[in-house]
Amino acid sequence: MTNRMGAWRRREILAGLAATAGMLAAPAIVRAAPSGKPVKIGGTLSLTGFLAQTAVIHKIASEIMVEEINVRNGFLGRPVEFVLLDDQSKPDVARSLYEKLITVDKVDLIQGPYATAPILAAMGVAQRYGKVIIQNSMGIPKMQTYERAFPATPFGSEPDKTYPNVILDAMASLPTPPKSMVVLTSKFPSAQFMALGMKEQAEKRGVKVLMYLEYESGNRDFGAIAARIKEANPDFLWVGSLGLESNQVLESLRKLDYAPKNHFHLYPAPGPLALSPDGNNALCSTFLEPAEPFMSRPGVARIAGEFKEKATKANLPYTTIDAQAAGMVSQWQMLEAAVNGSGSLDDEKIAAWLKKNRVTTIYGSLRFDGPFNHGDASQLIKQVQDKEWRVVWPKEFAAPGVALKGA
Amino acid sequence: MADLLAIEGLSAGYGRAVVLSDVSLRLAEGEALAVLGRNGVGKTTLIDSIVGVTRRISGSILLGGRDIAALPPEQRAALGVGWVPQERNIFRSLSVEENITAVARPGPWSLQRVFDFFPRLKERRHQAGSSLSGGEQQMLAIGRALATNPRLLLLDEPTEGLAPIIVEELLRVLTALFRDEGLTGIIVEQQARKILPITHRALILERGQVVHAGASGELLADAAMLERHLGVTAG
Amino acid sequence: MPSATLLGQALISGVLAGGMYGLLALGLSLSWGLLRLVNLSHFALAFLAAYLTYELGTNYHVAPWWSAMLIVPAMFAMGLAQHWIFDKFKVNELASLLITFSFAIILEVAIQLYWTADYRRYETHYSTMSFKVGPFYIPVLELILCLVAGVLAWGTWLWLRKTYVGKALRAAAEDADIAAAYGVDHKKLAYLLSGMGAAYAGIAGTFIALIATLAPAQIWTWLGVVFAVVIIGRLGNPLGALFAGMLIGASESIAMAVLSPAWAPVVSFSLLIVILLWDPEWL
Amino acid sequence: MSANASLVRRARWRWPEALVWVIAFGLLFLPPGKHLLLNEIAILALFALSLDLILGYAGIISLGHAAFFGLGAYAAGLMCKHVTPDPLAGLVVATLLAAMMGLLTSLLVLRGSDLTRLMVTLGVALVLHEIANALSRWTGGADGLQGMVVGPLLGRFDFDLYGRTAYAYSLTALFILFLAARRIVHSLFGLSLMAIRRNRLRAAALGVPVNRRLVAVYALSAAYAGAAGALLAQTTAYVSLEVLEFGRSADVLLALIIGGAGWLYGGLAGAVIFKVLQDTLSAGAPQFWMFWMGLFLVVLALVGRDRLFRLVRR
Repeated sequence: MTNRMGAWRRREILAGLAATAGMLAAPAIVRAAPSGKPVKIGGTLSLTGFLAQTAVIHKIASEIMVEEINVRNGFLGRPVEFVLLDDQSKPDVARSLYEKLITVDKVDLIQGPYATAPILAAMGVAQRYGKVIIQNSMGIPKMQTYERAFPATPFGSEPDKTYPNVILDAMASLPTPPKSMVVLTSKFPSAQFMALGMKEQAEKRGVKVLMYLEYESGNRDFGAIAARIKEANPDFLWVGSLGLESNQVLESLRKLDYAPKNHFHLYPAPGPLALSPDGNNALCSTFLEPAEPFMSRPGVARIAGEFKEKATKANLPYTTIDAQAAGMVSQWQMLEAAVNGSGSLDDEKIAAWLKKNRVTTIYGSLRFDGPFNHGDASQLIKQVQDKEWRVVWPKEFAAPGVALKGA
Repeated sequence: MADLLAIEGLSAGYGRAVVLSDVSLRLAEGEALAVLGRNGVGKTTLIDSIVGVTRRISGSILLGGRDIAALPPEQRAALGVGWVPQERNIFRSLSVEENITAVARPGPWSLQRVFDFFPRLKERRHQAGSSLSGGEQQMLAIGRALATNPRLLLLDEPTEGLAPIIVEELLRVLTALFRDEGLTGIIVEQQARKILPITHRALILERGQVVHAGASGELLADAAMLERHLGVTAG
Repeated sequence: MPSATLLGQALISGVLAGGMYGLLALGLSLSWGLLRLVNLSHFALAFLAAYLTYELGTNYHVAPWWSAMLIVPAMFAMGLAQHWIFDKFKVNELASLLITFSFAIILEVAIQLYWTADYRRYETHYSTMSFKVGPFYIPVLELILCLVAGVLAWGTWLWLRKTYVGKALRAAAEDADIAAAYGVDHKKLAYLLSGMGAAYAGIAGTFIALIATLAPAQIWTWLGVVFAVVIIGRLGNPLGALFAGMLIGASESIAMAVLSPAWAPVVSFSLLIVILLWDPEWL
Repeated sequence: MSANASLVRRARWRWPEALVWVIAFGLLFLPPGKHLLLNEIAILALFALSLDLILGYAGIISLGHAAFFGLGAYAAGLMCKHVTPDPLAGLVVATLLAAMMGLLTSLLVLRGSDLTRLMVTLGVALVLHEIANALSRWTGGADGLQGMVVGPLLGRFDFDLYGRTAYAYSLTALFILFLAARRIVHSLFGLSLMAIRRNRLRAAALGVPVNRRLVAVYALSAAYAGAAGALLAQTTAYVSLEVLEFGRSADVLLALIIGGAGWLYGGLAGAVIFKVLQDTLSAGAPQFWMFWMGLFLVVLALVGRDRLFRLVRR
């Protein structure tokens, strides 16, 4: 009963968006605007329910990308129309909506939803109908067993082995490298998966794991957990958190007059953590931030600007583009490249093209020919410094003058 | 003296059923009236109609000259109708004292006076209503009704289901109330011979209608009448 | 085995967290126990109050205690309005579930419409303040919450015990027809109680704004545990609600400290089922 | 004898009833496109029918009927994955398991007052939800049960992409179970349930074994809910924790209330109205359609209050 009781879905169609965007952009375009019957692309996001705050971000990213694609050449010269439905943060609803999109709305292509569970549900449907599905937030690559499913985020095929080592490398670079750690994680599968990997890699590299704790997602009170952490007093606290859980943990710790020495958070809500008084020096996983060197990548500065504008208009409290929003951007960039590259709306051809070619997305150049269609891992670490997220590791991704800060 | 209660042509019932038809009666201030009759003749319905928990079909009920027939029960209570229901209906989750004070209104019957009148209740003032014996519950029901300081006290089969020794005690209480205190009231009873000595006048109902009305003393002496309407044998 | 300090600290934080359960349960328990209306929109009202506190605090720099002066009476009025509907349409227990559920949905949509689905956090410098007693830390805000909840619960309990209105309400809750025949005007009292319940939701909302980060879907997070608290504390018993809240808070916290934190969600309902098995007439 | 005569009279088929089923089966021949929705309606109808058996005929309100639905769904899913892909075998096993669970929990549920029941049903569903979450090795936890490949129906009809087979399967199951339910409520057993619902003490005084009857109907209702869950799992080849969530219990209660409890067709009518409303409202009022749904429910509850009254006056 941690989330909503109603089980009704809201549907939202962004029809007409394409046409409007085309008209506004028309004078600037020398090339003919896309014309003909629109290409319909269906997808769901969690517009309501406990993941709703993520959907707001993804929806804005999608709107930006659909506009951009239509200003360019659309898909094969035809305008793109995004049919977006609300899965209410429920995989079951996502599953039936994808069936509806494919069989009733007869969309040409689909886009993946957000979060592992809805993705898995949608992937099952995609598999039954042979559709290509691109997703940006499934943290357990080995579950992506469908040959036409592609990741839009560079997790790599074994992030539970590779990413903990990135983190441990960063920790080892500190003047006083941590010797002990506490792993605290939500039982949410993708967080738990990474937490187990973290524990294993840390033990392998001789960092003592003092405590490994799991809590249920939707946990209301972190007081007792905070007391256990404080008592263990680790050099490094690793939290496999989602959403607000990290804020809650840190606040509970502060009430015990305790600040963790070094602390890492897996999938927190970026805004609240950065702005929280407890967030200083918090570490977090990322793939991209709106700073150098990323802003020099083609299109990133423009997209980040548009995102800020739209997010402000939508009355969002945190308007900076982040890795999450970028995931959706990457999803659209991949689909655009694959459709126009293969010159086809046929799922088989699109899938074959993606397996053979690299795509330059907001995350850089991605490939999809490794295990589970994953390519190279490029998970980074960012840190809250002066209420803002800055990429601090690996060093080559850090903006000039920014460095990892330790306890 | 003016009549405190005047009922004219009252017909009433529950839901679709009509139980009382065209009943009229008058009750002067300070008078006690016994309502007698076999089971199911409408005695309780008469009481309930005055209280206001039946469906009235026609007729008027005047209390102190004011027609209360259309008022909801709580307003009738405020105007002075006090009720001791057949099932007693003690508030089980309230203590003895709370049962009384929850409904008390200012007047001569203060909590203290009720306790003086029923010393047993005083002893048990802090116990829950649910813990009382049948006799104690009846005392509490009466005490609770008195605490509302009614102008008219309605008692619905007060002796029903009580042990003989308790009945005797109860009758002493009723005698004190209606003979010594001069309360105005209506007592519905099965045991005619027990109640007639206490009341001034009596009324016999049969199939929802009044078949006899007269002085209690005369009725008590009229063995044939008692036998005919109530099946009470001499003795 | 965890140390005594850890156990004590867990107990303290659990009891204090339970204060919030108790505070939320208070209004719910009153209307369920004394009016036989199950008010699912209680949580939505609390969140509305929390969002209003956030809005006033963040955009107009009104301190929460001043906002409460405005919001709590407004909530009282909302309670009256809600009860007008219940009264007008003679809503019973089952229908009240359905109607208040719908109210809650409507309020949730309204909140999402105005404040978006994104997280809202009312940052104050005192939200994480605490002081030290021996080896234990006591968070100030939660302590104040518990004191407020305690005063409200105790005051309401006294009010129900000692005043004419309170006793009349209890009598009417047990048997409305009989109480009416003794002159208890149940309708007016019901309005008063509904207003009070909503006002309590408003007070809880003020604290939610200070303690929690707000998102519309979180309206439902408290539902299960607070329902359990209401039942364990016995319907219509304000002190029971508070104690049950603290009991569950403490049990959850101890379970998290001694066993695994993942056990916490089952604690409340396991406790409830055990109590009902032990005494099926508990209600 | 007169009781029997009235039973026979009430159990007689009338033509509108037959028409309902002819139309329902006739929809099978609709061009593809609506069968997925129809399948969902049939499953919700069966689920609501199951709730009607206890609410409408025995007066037990449940806030946790999803417990049995979810159990059936997981049982069918695990059967398919680990034992046999045959859907009928899965359906039977899921139904039986849910019935057993019903028997077991009836001991808990039948104690105490109506309010206690409300909470106990809610609690049982919640505890089951936590168990399913904890056993993530088998259930897939929050990610849902993956990798179900359901075999063809009766060994020959494959589940097609547009849901026609699924609808035929669910509708047939609904029809057969409906006939059984109809038979049961119009039997002396059903009559004794009605007597219990009206006045438990009087029924007991008349010699009706009240508790045994309630246990029996509770288990029956659980079995029906389990069957509905199994149908959902099999026709969608997917099970997630949502099958056990409170939202599902609330939905089915809403559907039944919309249709009216205590006449068997209420669940069916409610399921149709609920799903169609959900489908059209969400398409017609994109941004905040839930607001309209809430408003509709308020109006329904207020205007249709007599129907609600009937349920609670026991």
